[in-house]
Amino acid sequence: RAESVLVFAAASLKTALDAIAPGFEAETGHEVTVSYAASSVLARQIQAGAPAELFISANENWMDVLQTEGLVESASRVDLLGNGLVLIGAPGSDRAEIEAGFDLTTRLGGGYLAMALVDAVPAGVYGKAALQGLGLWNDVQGQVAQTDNVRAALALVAAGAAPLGIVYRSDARAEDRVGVVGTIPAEFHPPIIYPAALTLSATPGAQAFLTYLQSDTAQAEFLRQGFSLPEG
Amino acid sequence: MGWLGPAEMEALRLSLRVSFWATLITLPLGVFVAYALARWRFPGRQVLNGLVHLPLILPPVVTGYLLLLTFGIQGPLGKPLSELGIVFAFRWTGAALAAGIMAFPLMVRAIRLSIEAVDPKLEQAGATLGASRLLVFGTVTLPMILPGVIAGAILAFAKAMGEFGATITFVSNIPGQTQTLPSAVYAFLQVPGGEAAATRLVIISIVIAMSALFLSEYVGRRVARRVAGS
Amino acid sequence: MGWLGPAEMEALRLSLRVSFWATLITLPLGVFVAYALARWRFPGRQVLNGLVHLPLILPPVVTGYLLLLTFGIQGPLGKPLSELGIVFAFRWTGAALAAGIMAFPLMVRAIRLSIEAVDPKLEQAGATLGASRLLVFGTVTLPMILPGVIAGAILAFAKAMGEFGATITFVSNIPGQTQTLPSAVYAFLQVPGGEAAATRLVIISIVIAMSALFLSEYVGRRVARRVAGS
Amino acid sequence: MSLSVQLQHQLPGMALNLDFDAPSGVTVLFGRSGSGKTTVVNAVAGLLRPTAGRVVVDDWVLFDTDQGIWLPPHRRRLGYIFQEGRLFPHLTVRQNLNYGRWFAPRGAQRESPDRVIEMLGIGHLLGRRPAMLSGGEKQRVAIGRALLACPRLILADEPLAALDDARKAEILPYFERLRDEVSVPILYVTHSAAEVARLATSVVALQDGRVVRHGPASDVLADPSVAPAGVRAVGAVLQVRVAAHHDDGLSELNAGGAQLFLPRIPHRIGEELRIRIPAQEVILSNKPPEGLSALNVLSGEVDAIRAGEGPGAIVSVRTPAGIVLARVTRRSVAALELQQGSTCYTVIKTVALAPQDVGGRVRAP
Amino acid sequence: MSLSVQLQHQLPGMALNLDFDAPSGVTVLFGRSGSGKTTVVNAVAGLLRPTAGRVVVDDWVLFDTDQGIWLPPHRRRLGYIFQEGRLFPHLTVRQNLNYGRWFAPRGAQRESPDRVIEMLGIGHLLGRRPAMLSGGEKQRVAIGRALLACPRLILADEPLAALDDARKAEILPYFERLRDEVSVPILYVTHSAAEVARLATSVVALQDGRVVRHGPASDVLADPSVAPAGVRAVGAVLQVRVAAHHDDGLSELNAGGAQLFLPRIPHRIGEELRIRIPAQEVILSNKPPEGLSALNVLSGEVDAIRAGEGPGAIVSVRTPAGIVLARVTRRSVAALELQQGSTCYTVIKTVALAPQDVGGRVRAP
Ligand SMILES: Nc1ncnc2c1ncn2[C@@H]1O[C@H](COP(=O)(O)OP(=O)(O)OP(=O)(O)O)[C@@H](O)[C@H]1O
Ligand SMILES: Nc1ncnc2c1ncn2[C@@H]1O[C@H](COP(=O)(O)OP(=O)(O)OP(=O)(O)O)[C@@H](O)[C@H]1O
Ligand SMILES: [Mg+2]
Ligand SMILES: [Mg+2]
Repeated sequence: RAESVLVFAAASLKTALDAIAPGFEAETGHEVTVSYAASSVLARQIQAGAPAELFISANENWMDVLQTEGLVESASRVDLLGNGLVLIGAPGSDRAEIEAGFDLTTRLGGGYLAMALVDAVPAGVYGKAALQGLGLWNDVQGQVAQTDNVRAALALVAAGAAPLGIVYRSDARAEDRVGVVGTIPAEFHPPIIYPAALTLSATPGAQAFLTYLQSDTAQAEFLRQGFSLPEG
Repeated sequence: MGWLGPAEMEALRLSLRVSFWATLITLPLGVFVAYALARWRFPGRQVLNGLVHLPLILPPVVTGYLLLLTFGIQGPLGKPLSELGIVFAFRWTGAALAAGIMAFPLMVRAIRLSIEAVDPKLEQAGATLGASRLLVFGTVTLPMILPGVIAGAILAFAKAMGEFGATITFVSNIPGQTQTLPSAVYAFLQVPGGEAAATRLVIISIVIAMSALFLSEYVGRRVARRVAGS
Repeated sequence: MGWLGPAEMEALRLSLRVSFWATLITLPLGVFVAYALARWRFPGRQVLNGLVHLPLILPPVVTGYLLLLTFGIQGPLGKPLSELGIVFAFRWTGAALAAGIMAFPLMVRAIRLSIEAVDPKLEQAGATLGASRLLVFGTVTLPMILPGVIAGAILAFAKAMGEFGATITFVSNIPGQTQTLPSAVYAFLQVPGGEAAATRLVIISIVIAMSALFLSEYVGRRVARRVAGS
Repeated sequence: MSLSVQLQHQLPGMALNLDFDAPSGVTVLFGRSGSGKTTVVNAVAGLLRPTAGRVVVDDWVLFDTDQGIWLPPHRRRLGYIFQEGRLFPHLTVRQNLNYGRWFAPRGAQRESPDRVIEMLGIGHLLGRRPAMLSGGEKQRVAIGRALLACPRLILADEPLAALDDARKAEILPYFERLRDEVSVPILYVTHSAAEVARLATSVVALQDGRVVRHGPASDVLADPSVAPAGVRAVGAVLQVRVAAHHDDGLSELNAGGAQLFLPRIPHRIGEELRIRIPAQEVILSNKPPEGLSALNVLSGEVDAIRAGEGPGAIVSVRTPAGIVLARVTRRSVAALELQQGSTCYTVIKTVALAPQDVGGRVRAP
Repeated sequence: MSLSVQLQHQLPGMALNLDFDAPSGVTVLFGRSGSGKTTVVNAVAGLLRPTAGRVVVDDWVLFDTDQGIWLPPHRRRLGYIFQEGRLFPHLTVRQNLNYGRWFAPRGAQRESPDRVIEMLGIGHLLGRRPAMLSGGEKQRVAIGRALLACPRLILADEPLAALDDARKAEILPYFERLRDEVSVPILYVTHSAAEVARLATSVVALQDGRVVRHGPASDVLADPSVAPAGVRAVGAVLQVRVAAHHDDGLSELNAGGAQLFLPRIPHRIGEELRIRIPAQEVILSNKPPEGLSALNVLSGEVDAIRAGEGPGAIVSVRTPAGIVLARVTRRSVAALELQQGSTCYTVIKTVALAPQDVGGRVRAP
């Protein structure tokens, strides 16, 4: 029986999910509708009784909250995707190895480091953790320009307003007005995980879609978009 | 509009519907509140005034969040209303509610200024000729403030077309249900390579809002000219 | 305000400063543009009108992005201006610019409606008594539209206090430089359990904006009463 | 119908405290600028709510603080002609005229709009809006709007001040007709002695918010100390009957048996009229005058001589037609040796009896 | 100073096309409601820009389409008294009065505010705003505001229509003084014959936007066919000199050797005046009258008899004092056997020569 499936997904997944959903629809006859917004917004809406059947969050915090409140099926929760952080700069920047003692301050040259909100938005939280891990945070924290989402941080670098920025690998890939300076080693920040779970009102169609997202076809698309697959 | 995908057409249609109804439904209320604020003295007048302005002052996200808490399925207003068959949560009606509330202060301010500019002596003249308060309003005040009402309505419509923060927070971003043009723009801006599509949608917004604006200028001017008699 | 952390105090101070200057600087321009739109016929009038309304129609993010492209360090206006020592990027001045631009349509609309309500016959009377256009404006038009100017300014101030999307996109969120109250609120709302802190900040916003509102009502009413002579 | 007004109100700079009962007909409110005329009219209209008082039209209580009655303006069935016009700028002249009719009760006695429009000479303006009218045109439309509202009470605040004499002469008979035929009570503010003389049933003279003189028009007009427009407006009012219309353009009146000639008037033979004879137009003679161009000579006996402050005196002469007043100099009084009881002749120019001083009959107040 | 106006303009419903040169002094614009008076005044003020025309005050070109000159209103140095007041509602009476003075050039001849305020009787209103004034008070403030602007040209659009006669009598001399002493040209719209007679140097009669009659006041006033307020306003204007002031309150004038008495006037002995003698106040006699209360009798010879359409005729009598006009009935003309060249006596009541008809000297136009 064809069903209509309502998915709440973090906005950064739009390109990937928009590419994957038609395949699923063709295969199963179900219809997938995705509402893209910030994870915090979506989580609150689920708390308020939104008719979402599948929630894909850009961080674990909000999924944890929903799980604690019993709003998602714990059993269905999976770590769907992973991502990495990169340091970006102007196109054609010299690539560099990012490690402890990296001379970020010099490279900034008095300019600002563009990041998402370091205490609130996942990309910013991970980035801050990484900089702390690298021992660079104290030096640069006065020079961090925080944006409400990671794409805005990318835009700051793309527009030349900020010389450097820390964004997801998946974001950096498609913007040709920026160049990747280096990848931030994953060991310096907590794992970047996009957890997914079914809500209490999930239909079999939603279950099927969640399964489909873990299929090879889907995962190939995620990889093409710059996401990674979580270990294990 | 061959260069708009079906989802985008959908968003455009929805935005127009949402803004249209948001404006239409709030307009009578806006006129009423503006009149009350302009002409009546009653206890709680300042509170009403503050309340009307609240959506302007609050970050839209907060407004949206408050709407979610109040008019959500479990909300203190949302629950009884849904039992009456009036559901806002995650429906286009909710988007219209959010847009209407966000646009309300602009509408009320514009209309109120117009009302304050009407000489009460003309209203008195209407009363001496036998028109009750309500009839005076309908035959004297309202026709005279029409330019202001139109200005207020168009301002509200434009604001509703551009409203995003409260809407997405309240009713999410569900294509075909609650995905308005600005929400679609937002979604495009969140992913690599979405700028082109976003730009397209923004241009459409601009064209529509500007058309509404020019229309309102034209109508407002005709009305004003009639009154001024030049 | 012992229950506000130092960072929050900072955000509050900054928001006040940003909104104050945004309002103050745009006010004369707003009056001028409103006057031009209300009283002059010139080619490009409709274009100007459209331009003024643009920030209302565009999603704030888009406005912020356009500001970034224009007034950013590398921007076509930002670059020459920065050579003159006027820098907007990542400064509170940029936040003020963004807030001012976002609030501009509201201000202009309010003032314009007031100007349109002034009987040109009174301005003519001023002219026959020897006052040049500018003096007539200063001695007749401006005093008579004062309630509208005040309304417009307060509307703009309130809007500036609540502005977030364009500001954070343009000048991002640098504590002490560009972290306004709404940015702080937004940040709190992103994390689970941040509601309490957000509520505190929202209440402060409301208190401030309401005070401004009441003050404007009071002043506007006094001015209006003087004119109406009741 | 009668009008009874009793008001107390405090304005910045002036306390209003007055009380008058006016008989049916036209009550003229008269007084200097700022004496409170418009304020009284506004209170009667319900646009101003006085601290205390009572306004009754016939038996219909519009306002009474004691009984706690206060009818809102729209239930008072008024035709208020405002001092400043107050036309609706967004309506055409036609719509302005019809405005009151829209709200009049079905059964109300209706004026014919065509007749009013014709009288006011505004037929060519019907499609215009007020901003495109001249000052006098606006005022005429305002008069028409009030008259067409089927009012039970007319308030007219200097309705004719902005109009030229010819237009006034066209509109005045209309107010007379309202007074006499339709018997709508009219509260009428004017500074014009001719209007007072012609329309007023009674006159209420105001000063600083108080009534300083109040009485039937003929009494007030005969009293130089309060006559509305000063001593030049003093005059006698005679009751006459139209006797004949002559071929040479004169009409003949019968005034208590005596003949009076005046330029042709439109009234029918046998109709009763009242006619004002301004005191300053009357010459006295102590012999029967001869060879004078004046056609009207009434002989009589001096009833009283009132000398004013200035050089003049008002001589009342009891003639068969009634008391005629003459304003002459004290020097003449001496020269003619006039004193109470002397016989004398009042000489009245034919042309001095102008149509504007002739009005339809007014029932005795 | 002279005023020359030439205008062409199309209004909806009316084409304005007129041309008049007025000598120095007061030019009265006269015509029925809607005839274009305010439009002409607005064009002179620069508030209306006519299609074509020329307005020159003395040698000062305010407007000339041929030369491409158009001074904006604020550079015309006007004192415009609007038909509808147009006070600034946000300013107090005092500020309204001072408004024009703020912008007057330093060197401009300044009226004393105290004197103007005193004359207008608005001293107690200075702190109020216009909304708290009565209709007449507003109009007086408007007059004061215009007069205090140190104008080089005064435009007065029915300035006194809203005022009572006593107040008019206080303000009129002021306009006379402006005309005679300060010699500010004045364009004055009025419907009042008394004002025309008293103030006008020349009269321009408008009808449907065109000049139908234009000439010195005395000519226009003597012509019953165009006299401003109709036939009742016809009158002669005599040049006289104050001869004496008598104890009984009369003043004696010398009019070309003949004596004229009238109630005391304030002018000094020896002063030259002009005095209007309304035709309808004059009685004719074919023998020297005796025993009449009228003190003024001028003998003369009939110069012309103009019979109008109605029952009346205007008889001009050449007396030592000048031409005197009398309005009598045709029946009287026949009865007295008057014809050109007959000797006759003009009888003028003393009290008919009212102060409002006496004005300061006007230089011959
Ligand atoms: N703004 C306008 N637009 C069109 N027509 C107008 C306008 N103002 C006046 N008119 C018309 O032009 C004519 C002349 O008007 P104007 O005001 O000059 O008359 P007026 O002689 O001053 O009359 P009044 O004595 O009644 O004031 C009138 O017929 C009037 O209806
Ligand atoms: N709204 C008001 N507030 C305060 N005082 C007022 C107000 N309106 C009028 N007055 C004052 O009250 C007095 C009476 O005013 P009112 O208008 O009744 O006079 P009026 O007799 O109609 O005079 P006019 O002949 O000049 O129209 C005046 O002294 C005036 O200044
Ligand atoms: Mg009045
Ligand atoms: Mg006029």
